[in-house]
Amino acid sequence: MGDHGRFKGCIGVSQSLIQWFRYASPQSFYPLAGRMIPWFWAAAAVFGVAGLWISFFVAPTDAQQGEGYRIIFVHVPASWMSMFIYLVMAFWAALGLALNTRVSGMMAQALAPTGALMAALSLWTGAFWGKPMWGAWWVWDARLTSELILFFLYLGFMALQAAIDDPRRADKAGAILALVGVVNIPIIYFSVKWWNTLHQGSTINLTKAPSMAQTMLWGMLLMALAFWMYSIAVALTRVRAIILERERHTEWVKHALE
Amino acid sequence: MHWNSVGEFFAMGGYALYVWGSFGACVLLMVVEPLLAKRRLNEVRQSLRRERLADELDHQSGTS
Amino acid sequence: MKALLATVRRDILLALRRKSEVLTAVFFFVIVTSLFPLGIGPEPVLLKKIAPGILWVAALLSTLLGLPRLFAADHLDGTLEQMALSPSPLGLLVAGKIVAHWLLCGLPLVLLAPVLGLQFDLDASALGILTLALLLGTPLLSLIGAIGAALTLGVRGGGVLLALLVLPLYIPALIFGAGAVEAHIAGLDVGGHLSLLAAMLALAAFFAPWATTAALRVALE
Amino acid sequence: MKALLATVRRDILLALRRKSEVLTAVFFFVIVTSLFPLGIGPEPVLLKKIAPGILWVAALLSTLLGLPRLFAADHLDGTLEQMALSPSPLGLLVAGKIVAHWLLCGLPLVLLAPVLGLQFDLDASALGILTLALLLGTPLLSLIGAIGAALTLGVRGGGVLLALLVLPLYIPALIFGAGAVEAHIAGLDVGGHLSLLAAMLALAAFFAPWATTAALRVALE
Amino acid sequence: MLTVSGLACSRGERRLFANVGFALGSGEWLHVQGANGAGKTSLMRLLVGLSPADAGEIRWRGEPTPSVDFRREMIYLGHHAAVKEDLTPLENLRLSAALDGVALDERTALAALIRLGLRGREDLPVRVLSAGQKRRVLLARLLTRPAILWVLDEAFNALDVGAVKLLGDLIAEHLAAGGMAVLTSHQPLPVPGGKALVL
Amino acid sequence: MLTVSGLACSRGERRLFANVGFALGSGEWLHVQGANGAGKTSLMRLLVGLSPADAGEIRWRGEPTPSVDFRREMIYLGHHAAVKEDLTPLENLRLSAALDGVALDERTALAALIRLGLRGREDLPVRVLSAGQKRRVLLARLLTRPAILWVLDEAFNALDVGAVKLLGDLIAEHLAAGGMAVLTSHQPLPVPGGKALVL
Ligand code: HEM
Ligand SMILES: Nc1ncnc2c1ncn2[C@@H]1O[C@H](COP(=O)(O)OP(=O)(O)OP(=O)(O)O)[C@@H](O)[C@H]1O
Ligand SMILES: Nc1ncnc2c1ncn2[C@@H]1O[C@H](COP(=O)(O)OP(=O)(O)OP(=O)(O)O)[C@@H](O)[C@H]1O
Ligand SMILES: [Mg+2]
Ligand SMILES: [Mg+2]
Repeated sequence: MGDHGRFKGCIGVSQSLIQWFRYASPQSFYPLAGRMIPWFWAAAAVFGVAGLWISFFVAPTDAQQGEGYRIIFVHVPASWMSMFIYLVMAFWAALGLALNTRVSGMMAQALAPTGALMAALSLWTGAFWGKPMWGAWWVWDARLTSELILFFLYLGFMALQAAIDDPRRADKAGAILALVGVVNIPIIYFSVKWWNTLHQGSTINLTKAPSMAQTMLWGMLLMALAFWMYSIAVALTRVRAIILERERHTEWVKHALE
Repeated sequence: MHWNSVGEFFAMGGYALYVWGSFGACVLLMVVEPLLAKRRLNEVRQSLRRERLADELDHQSGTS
Repeated sequence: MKALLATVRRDILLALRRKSEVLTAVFFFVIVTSLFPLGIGPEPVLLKKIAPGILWVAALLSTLLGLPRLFAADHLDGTLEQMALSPSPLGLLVAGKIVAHWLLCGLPLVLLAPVLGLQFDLDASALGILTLALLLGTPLLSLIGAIGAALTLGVRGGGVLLALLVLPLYIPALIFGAGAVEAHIAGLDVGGHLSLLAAMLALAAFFAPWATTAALRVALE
Repeated sequence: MKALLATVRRDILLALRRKSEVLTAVFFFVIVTSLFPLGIGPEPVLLKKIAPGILWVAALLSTLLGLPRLFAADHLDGTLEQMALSPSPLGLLVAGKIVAHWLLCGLPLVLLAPVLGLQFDLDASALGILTLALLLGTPLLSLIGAIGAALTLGVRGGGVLLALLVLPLYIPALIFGAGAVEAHIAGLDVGGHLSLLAAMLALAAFFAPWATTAALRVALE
Repeated sequence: MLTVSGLACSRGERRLFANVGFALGSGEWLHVQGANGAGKTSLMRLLVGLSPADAGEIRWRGEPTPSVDFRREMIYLGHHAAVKEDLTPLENLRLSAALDGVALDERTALAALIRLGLRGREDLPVRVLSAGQKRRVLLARLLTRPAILWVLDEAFNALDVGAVKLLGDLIAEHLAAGGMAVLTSHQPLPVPGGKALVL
Repeated sequence: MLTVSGLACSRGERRLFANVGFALGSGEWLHVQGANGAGKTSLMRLLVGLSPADAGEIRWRGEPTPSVDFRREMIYLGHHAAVKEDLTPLENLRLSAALDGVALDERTALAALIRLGLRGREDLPVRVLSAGQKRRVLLARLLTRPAILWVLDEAFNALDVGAVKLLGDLIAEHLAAGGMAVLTSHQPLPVPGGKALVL
């Protein structure tokens, strides 16, 4: 019987969450985002400076790769963010489909370009790493390929949305695509396990002790945090623009400009 | 601190092209993207202001 | 269920009425596979090596080629509207269309692949694996393709946008499908590849009709 | 002549209005070229060997993919009827449409091919020959494709029948185009290949608009 | 049985209509009127559930609409021909019945086509038929698919004088048998009675 | 100026009409009448040269027809909308003028659209317009493309009352200025005079 009560409580919580999402109107979100942006920029700057400091001045030279390995400090954060942003985008998309909230579609649309940028950076820095390490800019390795697919998924998402004028329809179509594309994320993540490839295996592992120098690990984590904060800040800026574009004919927008 | 000179720092142990190519691309894109986002926001605001001005003008000429 | 069968029957009847349609999808498959030897030159060892890849890519492209027409005709002439308003659930009708698509575009490829593989000098057991992999893979292609076709329905940029959306999603099928045959030729176990294909197929069979139906409703709005 | 330019302008405007269209034709090219390494496996020596063939086949297929839309839209909404009745000669308008098609679907491939070739590890001079061959070859593809598109206009089985008609005619372009690059890599002279391509182009530029116009008139009857 | 209240619809930034409400009982019909672009087609699409309304509700026998019952008891014929150009009129009719899960034997289908004046055209592909004949093939569905509510968007378009009269009779019969109809048309309709809704 | 004699047309094994003949001079118009499927559209397509006749001849200013002069001086608007759904009405109008080799400045084009009641829709893609508005975009070509002979197949379809009257006026003006017209319609036409041809 006690379980029953807890179950009810759960329902209550999830219902109020649903209510919250439903009423998370663009109108209230717009100023909120405006107030949060500077904080995220500040956090991005702090983490970024600290991370760069460690990457260049604290982390030691690698025994095998010399100084070339320092690319890791941008490559890994960019790769992580490219996958993570996709998951967040898909989350918002699913929410939009399920609850028909207006903000979710805008969030998904705002995240896509940043995600695409991260995927592009992952590819670019990976290529610049691959040339000295493997002797080729590009190989048709499973992880590289699935990351390329991720990049194409982002582009596809943006192209699909650009091709549909009605924003409501664009949101829904984009959401379905985003959800379908989620299958790619585990493929990228586990590709190093499933195929024996050229690409590095996981160095960070929850169950095993990290196989990497402590300082390197710290540098990577700080840079990842910086990338994370950066992504939030840019996405929020973009979502504000999207809110205004889509809601330009409502009353509140006319007053929100002061 | 294991760099003996600025030159050594920029040489990156012979990996300058690759290291700076990567970091440079990151910095470049991560500067350009926020600027683009900001410009998009400013453009909407600008056009909204223009619209409101036009509305006001309409209103004035309508009542006078 | 009766509505599903009715849709399958209807789509097959329509395809047969346009006689050439079924045959030409197959011809496309044949022609693409035979273009490569032309482009690459006639070295038997080389050709044998690339055969599974080429056959799979050709299967993928010829499926892709027919996809834009999957819903477009029904959309243009208003039949899709009527389907959405029909008392039979739209999901069922959509499933019927996907089944018909596979019967018309997928199955012939499966049946033809061994013959074409023979041209590339593959041996009997490799041909068996190839056929099995295609048998699991082509329905997957139809299912994923249907989602893409529904998403790009009536959208500017149509067919090519469809390719952009769908091809990345086809890549896993391609890797495991061609991989199975290559693994077999290399003397490795193919069970893993095939069961992954089967798992993807099960997943897609479960979700694709749903996603397609949702996308169609959006397109009709 | 003014009408020709107007057609080119109109088709480009239409394509740009559908933003994604131009970009996605190119993406298709990129994706197809990257599918093969996936299907075939990542052996650099093997890949380098088949690179010219793959790039050419990809160019051919991505041209083919856009062909059904060359006249179909204009036909469906009645614009083609209006063109046939226009005081400007239909041949000129058709030539304009072919030029626009090449600018939108052919030229980007030519520009992109060197970049993709780089991925397959081709060296600079081979890339030069590849680009030159594509520069001669892609207009040829557009010209021949236009005839096919006109012949299959409004015909049952459309797109796939088109592929069936056009691909065989593309084969000479494929053989000499890919052959030029392969000859160069093998250290042979490429002049013969390229001048044959140029001759075919001249021939097609002369006859294709005429044949296309005739086929369109038949389709409109 | 059909009650609509507070319906609103906007396209782009343009509000087409707001607060549209009406009720239809058995034997009644509604004539939706308005200039080109007034929003008649948009209203019909909301009614049948093809696109979502900005506000308002539509109830059928008291239930909110996109219900299976509603879909079974309603038939919507729009601007589109909704016939397969490659099939014959007879095949078109039978296949669309099969999709709707309705049994339709050849005799009934043929009788419907003949009633609509397509005698001698049953076996031609629809592609070669004239504009008016294509519409008639579509209209034959009114006879073969039992429905209570008929929603017809400009059904009188492209029909000749005889066919206009015939369709008018069909609608009148349907109403007399207790059916309902929502119609649009720019011409005066040959059906007596009817409420008007001007957009 | 337009003389037609002994025209015959068959579709499949069906003879639609034979021995059709008429002559149109400046200021005259012809109303082609007939039930659905009688062959009106087929006749129009023969007239303008889109399909060949089985027998008979068509002369324009005494010359046999598909001549460049004829194409320049004739305009045909058929069942099809013949407008690009992705372009705006204004772009549609200007581009089709450019294809015809006719100069058309923005002002004239805009004036034509406004005359046809498309004010405020000049910048929307045609795709979102209503059925009647699409027809109006097509009809605007009558104002921007100078022609002597107007061949209009069911041009009054899908138009509302105001637009029907407007098109009637346009035709009357055109005739008064010495033009000619061949029209089909199942409704009575709001144009005075006119010869009738019943198929
Ligand atoms: C274009 C080429 C490349 C791409 C697309 C790429 C992609 C990725 C992705 C998606 C991840 C994150 C996945 C995860 O954390 O499990 C990652 C991580 C990583 N990559 Fe790459 N990579 C490329 C080239 C390289 C090269 C050349 C190297 C080094 C020789 C490299 C070394 C690493 C390392 C060490 C990690 C961290 C793995 C971990 O800590 O889990 N990558 N890469
Ligand atoms: N994105 C948009 N922006 C502005 N207006 C739009 C948009 N989309 C559609 N419209 C307008 O909405 C209206 C849709 O009208 P609808 O098709 O319902 O008209 P209708 O009453 O059926 O007309 P008709 O008699 O011509 O068939 C048109 O006036 C059209 O111009
Ligand atoms: N292959 C064929 N075999 C038999 N009859 C055919 C064939 N092709 C066309 N027809 C008939 O030819 C006629 C073509 O008519 P057309 O389109 O000219 O009619 P219309 O007078 O314009 O009619 P509407 O008023 O409906 O537009 C139709 O009756 C059609 O059934
Ligand atoms: Mg309408
Ligand atoms: Mg007609």
